[in-house]
Amino acid sequence: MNAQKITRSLLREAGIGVALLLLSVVFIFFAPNFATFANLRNIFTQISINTVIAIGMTFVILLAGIDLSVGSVLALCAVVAGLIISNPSLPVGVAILLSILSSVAIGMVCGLFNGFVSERWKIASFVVTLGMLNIARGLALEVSHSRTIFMFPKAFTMAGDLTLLGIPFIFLIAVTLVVLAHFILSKTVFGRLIYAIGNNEEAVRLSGHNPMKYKIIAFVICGATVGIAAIMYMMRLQIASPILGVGFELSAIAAVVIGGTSMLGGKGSLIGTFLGACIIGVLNNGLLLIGLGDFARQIITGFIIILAVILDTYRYRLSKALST
Amino acid sequence: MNAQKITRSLLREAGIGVALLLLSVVFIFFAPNFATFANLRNIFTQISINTVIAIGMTFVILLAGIDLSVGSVLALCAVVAGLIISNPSLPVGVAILLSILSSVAIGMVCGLFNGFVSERWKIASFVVTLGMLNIARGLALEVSHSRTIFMFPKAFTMAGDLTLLGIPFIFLIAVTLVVLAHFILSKTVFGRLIYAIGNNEEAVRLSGHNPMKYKIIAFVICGATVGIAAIMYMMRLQIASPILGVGFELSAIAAVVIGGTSMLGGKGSLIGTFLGACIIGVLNNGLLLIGLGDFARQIITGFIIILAVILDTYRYRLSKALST
Amino acid sequence: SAQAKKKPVVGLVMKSLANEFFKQMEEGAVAFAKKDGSFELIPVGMNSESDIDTQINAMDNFIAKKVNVIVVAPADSVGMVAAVKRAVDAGIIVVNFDVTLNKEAMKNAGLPADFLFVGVDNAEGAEIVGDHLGKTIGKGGKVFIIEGNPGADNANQRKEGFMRSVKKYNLNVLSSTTAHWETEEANTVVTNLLTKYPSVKGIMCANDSMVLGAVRALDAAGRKDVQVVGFDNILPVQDLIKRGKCLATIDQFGPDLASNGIRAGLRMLKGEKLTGWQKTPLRLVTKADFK
Amino acid sequence: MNMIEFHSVTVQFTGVKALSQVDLNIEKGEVHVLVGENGAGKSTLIKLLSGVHTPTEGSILFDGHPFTPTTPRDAIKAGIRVVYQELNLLPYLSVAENIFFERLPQKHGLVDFKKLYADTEVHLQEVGLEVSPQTPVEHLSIAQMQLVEIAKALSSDSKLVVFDEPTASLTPREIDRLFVLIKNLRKKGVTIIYISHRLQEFIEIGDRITILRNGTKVGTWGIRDLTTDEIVKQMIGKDIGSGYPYRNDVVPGEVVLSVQNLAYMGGPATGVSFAVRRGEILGIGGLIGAGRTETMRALFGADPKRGGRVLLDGKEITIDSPLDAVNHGICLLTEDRKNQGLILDMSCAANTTITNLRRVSRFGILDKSAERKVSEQYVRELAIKTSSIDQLARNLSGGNQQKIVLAKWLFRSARIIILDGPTRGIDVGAKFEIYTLIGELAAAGKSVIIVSSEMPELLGICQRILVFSKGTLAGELHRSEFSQEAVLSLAYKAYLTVPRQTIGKDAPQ
Ligand SMILES: Nc1ncnc2c1ncn2[C@@H]1O[C@H](COP(=O)(O)OP(=O)(O)OP(=O)(O)O)[C@@H](O)[C@H]1O
Ligand SMILES: Nc1ncnc2c1ncn2[C@@H]1O[C@H](COP(=O)(O)OP(=O)(O)OP(=O)(O)O)[C@@H](O)[C@H]1O
Ligand SMILES: [Mg+2]
Ligand SMILES: [Mg+2]
Repeated sequence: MNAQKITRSLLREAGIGVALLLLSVVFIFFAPNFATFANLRNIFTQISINTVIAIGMTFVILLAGIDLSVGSVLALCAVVAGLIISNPSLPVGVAILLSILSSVAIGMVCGLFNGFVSERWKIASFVVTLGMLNIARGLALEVSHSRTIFMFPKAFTMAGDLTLLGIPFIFLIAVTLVVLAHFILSKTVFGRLIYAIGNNEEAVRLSGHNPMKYKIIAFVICGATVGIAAIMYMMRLQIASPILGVGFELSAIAAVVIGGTSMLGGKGSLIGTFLGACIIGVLNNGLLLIGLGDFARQIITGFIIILAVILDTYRYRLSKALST
Repeated sequence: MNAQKITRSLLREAGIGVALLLLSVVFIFFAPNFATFANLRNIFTQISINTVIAIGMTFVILLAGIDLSVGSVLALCAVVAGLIISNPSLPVGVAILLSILSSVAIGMVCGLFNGFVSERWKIASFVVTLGMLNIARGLALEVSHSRTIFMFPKAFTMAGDLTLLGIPFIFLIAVTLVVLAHFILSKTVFGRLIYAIGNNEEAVRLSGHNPMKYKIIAFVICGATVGIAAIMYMMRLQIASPILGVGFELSAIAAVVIGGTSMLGGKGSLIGTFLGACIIGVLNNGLLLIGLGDFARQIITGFIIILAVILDTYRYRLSKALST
Repeated sequence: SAQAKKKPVVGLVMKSLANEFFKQMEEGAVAFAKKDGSFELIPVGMNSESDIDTQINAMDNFIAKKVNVIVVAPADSVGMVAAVKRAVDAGIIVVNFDVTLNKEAMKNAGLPADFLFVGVDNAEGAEIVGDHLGKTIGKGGKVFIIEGNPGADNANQRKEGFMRSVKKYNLNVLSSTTAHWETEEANTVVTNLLTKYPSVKGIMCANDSMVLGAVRALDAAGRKDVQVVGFDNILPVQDLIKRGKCLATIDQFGPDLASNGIRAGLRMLKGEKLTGWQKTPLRLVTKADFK
Repeated sequence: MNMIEFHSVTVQFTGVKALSQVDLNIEKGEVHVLVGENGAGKSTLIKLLSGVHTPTEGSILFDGHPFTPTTPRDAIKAGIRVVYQELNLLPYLSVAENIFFERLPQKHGLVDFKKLYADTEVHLQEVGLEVSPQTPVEHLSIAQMQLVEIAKALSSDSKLVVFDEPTASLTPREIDRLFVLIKNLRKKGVTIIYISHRLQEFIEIGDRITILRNGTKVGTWGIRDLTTDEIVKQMIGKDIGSGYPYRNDVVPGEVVLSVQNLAYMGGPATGVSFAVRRGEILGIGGLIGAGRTETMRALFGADPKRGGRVLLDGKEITIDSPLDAVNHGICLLTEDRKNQGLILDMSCAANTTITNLRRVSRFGILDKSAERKVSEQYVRELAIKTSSIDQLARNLSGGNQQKIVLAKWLFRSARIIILDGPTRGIDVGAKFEIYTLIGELAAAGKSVIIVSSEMPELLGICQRILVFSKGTLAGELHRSEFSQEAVLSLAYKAYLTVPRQTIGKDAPQ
């Protein structure tokens, strides 16, 4: 009974996992060095940042919203954090702590702005976050004078290369956040309300809750994950540049949607989002290892994204076929 | 009675028009040369292409879909049309006709793919068109060997500089298409069904219609407008480049959404879309003329987009204030 | 003020100011305008490097504004030609800098073949730094080329320059892949390529932003035996060169580039006739420069 | 002692005065019945209590204190629970979460799912809904959803519970159970406002009755101070004949549609077989979840079939989509008007003509004046109460929305008309009109199939009744054999032969 339930719920959420599996199998055969430990570690590192942003994006999309500003806000967070951390007049420990806090705080403030404005005036979050996309990018360029910031303390950059049992530290952060957020969404009252509002906001309102509050919080959460992602980025690349993050919103939304979350809200899961991010990462990695030309790679990427999601629609049949 | 009705319906659709008006007034005072005839002509030219793409996008968004591939498809259409039109072995007339036809046809085929795949397997159009974004871009680069194509016949490029009573030819095309599409959406059975499906697809299906058909057609229409926009682009810039159109999807969607069309479908108008495109065009032009720094310009652009839409929410109060 | 109005107006059409290379260039131009004081400068940047559209709009807006001189760094060597022709027809002096307009397109549009161009030879720069890499890793060395945006002119020219070095030193190009000028993408691409081709000895990046990503990829893989070269000489890369993590880059004296163009424009405004390619200097930057 | 006092309350919408100078006292601990024609203002009155609407004029006292709720939260805090006429559930969430999501049981800050499901079981049993607490609500039928709404309202302690047409889609079994619950609540001193169009029902349960007409109060009486005829007369301002307008003069002709072993997905594989004749009014009875709706939807092509054949005029036809069905002259009025019947944010006119746009267009271009004419005609014929035909369907009262759905199918003028719960939420006067209309359709040679949970209605107007039980056809009754008992015993037939299951699709309802 219970085992059956778990399988069923896994297949419901993890339909896209089948696509991921198939893709991996193909690459194991055709992409040299794909199935090496070192390469696996690379993939882990490469999907970490997108995964973290996609976590926040999942909250927003579950509420039928969208956040286009994540890439720009990431740049703004990184630039400010970079200026703080590379400030030689601060003690290293203080600088690191302060930069992490300020990055998360800036992300949250931007999220608050997005959430508050779109809820207060009932404006499509597409427009508000499009505005924020411009505002945050402009600010990031202004603050940094469009210079790349570098020379971070060793104690900080070390973290970027840190591994635990061979698993990159930043991937561990990402996985921890996935687990935490999955837990919040599936087990807490807050999480259930997120789903409820995404399902039928009017019904929630009639039941005496204030959907506005939760929607704003979702944007703030999204901002916070962006702030964290900015720090991870800085650990990984040891720079902070105002032009980074262009197009990140598309990757993050893609991870969420490929993972099965409906853009109309109320339906979806974080496990799906994580698998979506994995698909994108594995695809980028595997196709490069196969050694295709740039253009062919781009074309094939397009087809595989579509195929993966088509495959997902056949998961019921597939799950039956696999179980017999 | 009737005049009252018209005013009311204009204010309903054209709430964003008030924002456009205010913006223009500000620029007339603060942006040197803004209110010159030459500049007005520039604005017309500059908004034409976005307007045409946004027309097709309006159909798709009214059906709660999205088309992220417009920019890439535009490049693909342009590149193929460019290869045909610059082919010296074809008679000029034939080359021009053939290139226009093929551009529109390619746009429609891409749209058909988007529509068919997303409807046949009930996949989020976000994912399908994200795939197409990659596919079309890759194809465009492949087909053109990533070279910019030029040397178009005089007869063709002339059209780019053509004006009628001082109004640029390509703007006339855009306006004609706006009027035509507005007519289709507001006066025909097809348009009525588009709105109905966007509102409640299930109810329409149960009323004995085939929503799938209409949804696919909407994507094909969107592709056709992209094909037309590609030709307009070639007239204007006298080149066809595989890297053009990056980010066009965002501008087109922005025009639609700023114009008041809901991303959840069923609500909106083409007049709104047109005004949305105008806002974006006037904003870009006016801020440039004021002569602000780039970053400040970007920040202000962000704020004004948000403000314009906030203003729109006050249109009822505004309309009252204006009428007394 | 009335006095300011009499000063000639110079419109500067830049590429993306988000790129620090162009930002420095713009700052150089602004500083020059301030010091010189004889003209009014209106600089305009774009949203991204491939944003031809905004550039054309900016050109048209300058024409509408009837500025005296336009100094332009084209985002597309062909796409900008028509707009330049419009400006020239409107009686505006146009100086082409940084990226040269396409000769064939100019001919086609009716612009003279010896139309003034102020700028460096990108191919030559790439060749210089490529040669330095070739010398360092030796004949037959295995390399990656990390390209700029496919379709972008300077990307094409730099690749062409690299290929000349490749030929000279008989280098073995394992992969030539784009990272769209971006740090993050370069990091991902190089990381993955290292997995595929562990035997690589050198990496040629078409700009310095990508060097940053490539060097981090080598760090993460614990590779100290791979030499990286870049282009643009941005500060963080100078730091990397000092620390021996990057072999060399090319300095195009960015801050002076736009000012050189403006100077040429002002001279033409006074009636001088300038034509052809006014090459601006290039310099190889290596660790030796920081001793 | 009064629980609620309305003092000359007026509610003005754009174009409509929904309530005008209404004074009303609800005593503590009584069951107060509120009746009136469709659009009389009953739901509006209720929504004043829950903070959905605010009075344009007048004031409300709750428990002796001024009461000005601005959000539903204020009302809930004050101890007021409302079962709204239109369902407001969360389709993708489970039954349990729907019932409890305002105050999910928690343990260490987390949702205590164990307790949640256990508590839900109790409430489901109370209302007689036997589905698993974990079932997503989107899988339930309208009637089952209605029960979830009721369970939700009853799951918390409150001072005042309002039922706005809770029984519109329930069968006698659930209704009886609901009445037991209401009586228990009253014993505990809870005040109840009960809105319904079913006379027998509210006479059984109510203490006092208030009649609204056109937004004004006609009066308040003790429930036994008025006869049913008087109530109807006060409600609609005129007498209507008692009983049903059964057309003796219509004799069914040849078989038009015949269905053989039609089985729906998830139902028994053998399916059902039946035939409908020209000019016949065929009733379909059964308990909730008996598979009536599912069978009709399969027939209409709204859902995929599991198997079976459909013959029209003796020739086999394939129906894979509603489009096919409509093209063959078959139409279906769905039971869920809000999600499947109406386009809420479009006008009455657009909703009416959507089934037959060809008739109001030329060369694909809409003829708006023809559309006006059609729409106005139905507004007149069905006495639809709306400020104009341009009014959004969303802004109509529940009963009037139902009339729009009916109008849209009448406009299609199909040969075979399947009506699933056609009079849900429609007032007594209008019901009579609708029965008359159905009689006229039959007389004109159309075949009408009526699925209904309101037994008197089936017994009143049908020539023949098919009774479904657990997805199969339990039996057929001709007019001479009609009786409540006969229908009920057939309805229970399939459930009596197998042991009762507590969870799953086959659970008896
Ligand atoms: N939001 C609104 N905007 C405009 N008119 C409205 C709105 N809500 C209700 N009305 C109108 O107010 C009137 C009263 O509606 P109400 O829903 O209270 O009727 P009701 O008595 O509940 O009828 P029914 O028995 O059909 O449910 C109707 O004419 C309706 O069209
Ligand atoms: N345990 C259950 N889980 C999910 N769905 C159920 C369950 N029991 C019944 N159903 C649903 O009940 C419905 C079958 O009843 P259907 O609506 O066809 O019956 P009906 O006779 O028309 O009754 P109703 O009066 O409810 O409309 C189907 O939608 C079926 O999916
Ligand atoms: Mg009502
Ligand atoms: Mg039913």
